[in-house]
Amino acid sequence: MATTEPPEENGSVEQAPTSAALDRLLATMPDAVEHSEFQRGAPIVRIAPARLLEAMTFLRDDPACRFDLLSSLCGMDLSLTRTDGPRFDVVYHLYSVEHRHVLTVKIAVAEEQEAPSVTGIWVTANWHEREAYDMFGIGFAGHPDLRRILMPDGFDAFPLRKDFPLEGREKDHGCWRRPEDDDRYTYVAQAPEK
Amino acid sequence: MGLSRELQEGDHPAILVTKYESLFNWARKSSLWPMTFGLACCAIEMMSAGASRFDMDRFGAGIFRATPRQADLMIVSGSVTEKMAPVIRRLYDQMPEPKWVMSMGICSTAGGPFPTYSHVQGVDRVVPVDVYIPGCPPRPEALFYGLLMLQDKIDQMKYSK
Amino acid sequence: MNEQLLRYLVIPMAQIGAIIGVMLLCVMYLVLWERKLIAFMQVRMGPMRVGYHGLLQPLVPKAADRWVHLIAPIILMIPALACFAVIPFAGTTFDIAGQTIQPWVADLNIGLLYFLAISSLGVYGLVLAGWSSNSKYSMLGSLRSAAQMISYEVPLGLSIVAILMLSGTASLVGIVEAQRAAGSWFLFNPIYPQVIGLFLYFIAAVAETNRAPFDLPEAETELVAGFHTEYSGMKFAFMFLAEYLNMILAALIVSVLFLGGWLPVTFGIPGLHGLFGNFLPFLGAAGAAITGFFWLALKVFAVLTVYLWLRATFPRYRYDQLMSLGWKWLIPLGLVHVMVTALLMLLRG
Amino acid sequence: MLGTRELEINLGPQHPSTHGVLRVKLKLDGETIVESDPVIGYLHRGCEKLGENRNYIQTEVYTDRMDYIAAINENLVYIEAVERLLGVEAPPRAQYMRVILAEFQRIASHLVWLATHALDIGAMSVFLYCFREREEILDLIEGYCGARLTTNAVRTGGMRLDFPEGWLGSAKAFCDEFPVRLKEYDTLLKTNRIWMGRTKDIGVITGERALAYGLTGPCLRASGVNYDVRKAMPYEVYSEIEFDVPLGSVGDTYDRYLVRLEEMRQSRLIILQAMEKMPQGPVMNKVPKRIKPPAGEVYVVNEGPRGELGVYLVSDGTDTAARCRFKSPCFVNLQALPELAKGHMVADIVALIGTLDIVLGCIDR
Repeated sequence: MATTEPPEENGSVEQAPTSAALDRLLATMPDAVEHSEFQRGAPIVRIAPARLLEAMTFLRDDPACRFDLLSSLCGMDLSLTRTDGPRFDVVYHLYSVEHRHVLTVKIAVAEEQEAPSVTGIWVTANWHEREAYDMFGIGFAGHPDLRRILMPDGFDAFPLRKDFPLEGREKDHGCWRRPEDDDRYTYVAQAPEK
Repeated sequence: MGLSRELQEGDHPAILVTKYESLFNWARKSSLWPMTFGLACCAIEMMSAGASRFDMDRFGAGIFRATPRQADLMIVSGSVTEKMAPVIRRLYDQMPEPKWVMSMGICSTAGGPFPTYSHVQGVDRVVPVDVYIPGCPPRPEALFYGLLMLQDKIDQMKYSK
Repeated sequence: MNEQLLRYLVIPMAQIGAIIGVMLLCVMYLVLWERKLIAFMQVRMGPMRVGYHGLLQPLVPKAADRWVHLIAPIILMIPALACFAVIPFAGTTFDIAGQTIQPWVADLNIGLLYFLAISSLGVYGLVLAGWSSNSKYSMLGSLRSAAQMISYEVPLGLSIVAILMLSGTASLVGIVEAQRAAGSWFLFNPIYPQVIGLFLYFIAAVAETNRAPFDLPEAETELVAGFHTEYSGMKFAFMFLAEYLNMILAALIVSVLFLGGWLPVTFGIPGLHGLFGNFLPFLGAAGAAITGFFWLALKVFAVLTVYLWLRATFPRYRYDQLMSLGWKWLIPLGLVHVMVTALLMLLRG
Repeated sequence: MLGTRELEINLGPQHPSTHGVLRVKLKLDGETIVESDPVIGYLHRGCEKLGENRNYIQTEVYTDRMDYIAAINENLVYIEAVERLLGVEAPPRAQYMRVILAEFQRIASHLVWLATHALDIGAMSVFLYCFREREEILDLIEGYCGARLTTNAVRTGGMRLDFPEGWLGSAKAFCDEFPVRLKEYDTLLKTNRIWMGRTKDIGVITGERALAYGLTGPCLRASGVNYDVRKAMPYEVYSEIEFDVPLGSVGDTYDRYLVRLEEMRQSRLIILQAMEKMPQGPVMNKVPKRIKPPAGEVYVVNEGPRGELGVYLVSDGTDTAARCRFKSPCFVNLQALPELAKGHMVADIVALIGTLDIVLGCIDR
């Protein structure tokens, strides 16, 4: 059952934040929601990956929610903090132009497992998912053409993973300088008279 | 100015050759055609260097040619990434001799604030560079100072063996 | 040296050499003037330190067809220079050291036809340049420029037909004489002022020389540099000069056909016909020739300034808009213009 | 043997009108575009990876190298995210200062957009007029932050310093003569037949299709959808300033031109109102030296000149972020290019790249 964590106090005590969309979702499909909480006033809900497409279509089409803008979709590598559970999280930030409210949806994805692709629901997810694949290696089932978007095609690692070094490995940095570059016409390096 | 200096000891003895060289250097230095090659933030500073207030055209370097074939100065302005390096190499090879490269900004000079997996730590791993301009982004005046340094360098070019 | 050789070889050669020298110098300073004028219009200073020199480094792309790549700029350059033969630079012939020298190279009685034919040879140079550079951009650029040049020959021709009717002769010298006889420039011709003709010719000329709002073939923002993408060094310098020579040529033709060639500026005003006819009376005929040349140069300079002005202000037409403008607007306007000229000549004749 | 084949052409990473290092693979049938596939990543410097290896103060340096044309807006959205994580509020005067600087940056960004957009379509002089105005704004920004482009202007908990004296005077002077200059470009372009010919009915996109593509900012408002973060989720002091949000109708390049031009006028009004209402008082709140926000996550959204700028910050209690995600509007806007460009001509893709107002640093991060 969904456990709603009490919003933690952050200094200013104001009445507990509520989210109409979150309540609507909890009401209609309680079993899809694994966990929901409020972080600094913003509702966050974790959904079971199997029920994701169904929940997302509901969130977009239901008149009370009308989340027609997928503001951002990104991956997250939790290998350091959540060592027991699945390694990645895919985070969806939704926004409704009509009702002006926001919702963050999360699903947990194991390393070899594929997350369901929401390109069918919002077209904008196409490049976002390609970027998540490029940076983390999260596969998206049903994505039209899942290939690297930012890194060069020959790149074999996934840079935003925690175990990938910031400076990159030795073989990532090539050198294109050719020996004949140096014997260009002779420069007699005289100090320019001022 | 190259033309008016008298014969120093290091000069080539033949008067005619020196005059020929000076004339060529003077012609080349005063009509450096840069290639429009903006990569990142420094490109915006290069654009304002070309615009009205700073106006690179005063040094004769105003015409930004789009094709490497007709340019003789490549201003690498902005970060060079691993994915872009082979493209820069090909552009450099397509430029006709004599050609010069100005590395504008700390990103292209030595990697700048980005010690990351996809960033080339300095464009001199890709192409030979003549003038390095520090700054992030260097002000248009810094770009002109680099241009003048390059012109002094061209002035001393010797290619008559 | 016998008479014949001198008359038909030495003098024309000297004249040709003079014209080429002057014209190349003009091109150099036209480019400088362009950068300064456009800079002025854009609130900046333009080249201050030194004049501008062409590039001096030759280079050929690997896969290109070497010979065609080499010939193309030459094919572009030759018509541009050849057309100067028929331009009358001044009115009166004068003689130096016993030889009468005409201030034009050759006064062909089919001067205008010669000009039209030779100037449209430039299209071949463009197409060959584009094809031989073996790069997609150049090919696109050359196809565009070929279509543009051909489709703008027609309005060009129509505006010239009206002038032929008015002046009765195709020789450029004859046209200026006709304007002198008619008492005013063709632009302010009493029978039918050729304003539409000038408008038509000027737009077609701008399109013909790939300039200003119609500079599609070498629209650098789209096709990198159009047909001369793969050219650099001397060959590019040739193409660059050919383009500017064509510009000067178009300005010359506009001044000769519509603005009365070497006739002084005050020619149209009834009372002041011969006022500025001769600045240097003590030189006699030579003085008149020099003043005539001065007036012609002034008009050319004005027309070129309008050319450059267009470049600074107008955005660029898209390819299909360019074609529709040419076919749907300029050609019908040209036909109507020719008909109206004929009708008015008949009525007021 | 004779046959017609589509021409595959590369609007290469080095091209005068791709506003940086964008490569578009075009399939052409004659001059009309059959298919286009933008290739990005040529300026990917790994800012998000750096965000996870630098502390909260150092990461702000990377924000203004990402969207280098609207640096203050990026700084602002990142600092707001850190402030919301910390639960700190900037004092009122600092909030007004932030709004003034952000709106100046918006005008400067729209000027660069208009300059390059007009230059691509051929109007050379508009480029230089716009840059003349932008130089004056850069003087103001440099007057305050000390840098023209990489401003790093905002601090957690307020602003580092108050405006130097005389700054507000010169800001007011700029606002007074800006409308005259704006009319200059307008007369040059708005009723210019060639400009209308090149922009009307080019790249038309309807409201829902734009939302499906996740377009935000002027590209979305030009299609008639009224979504402006300054109105929808007011941050800083935008709730106390009246301004209206220009909306287009057809959603073509000409509408986007009109919307952005009107936005410049609105930004000027915002600046004038903010300068009047700015209260006296401190500009910096007490903030611990080493910023260590409590564990948690926050997704903050601001209205950048190109669209909705988002920062998703996840903190795990240490002084470096666990995840630092920058949502870039141009990344999303560029995704709509293939659909906008289908069926248009080669010359139009130049206008389309201009009207989407993309900045490659912002796309590739």
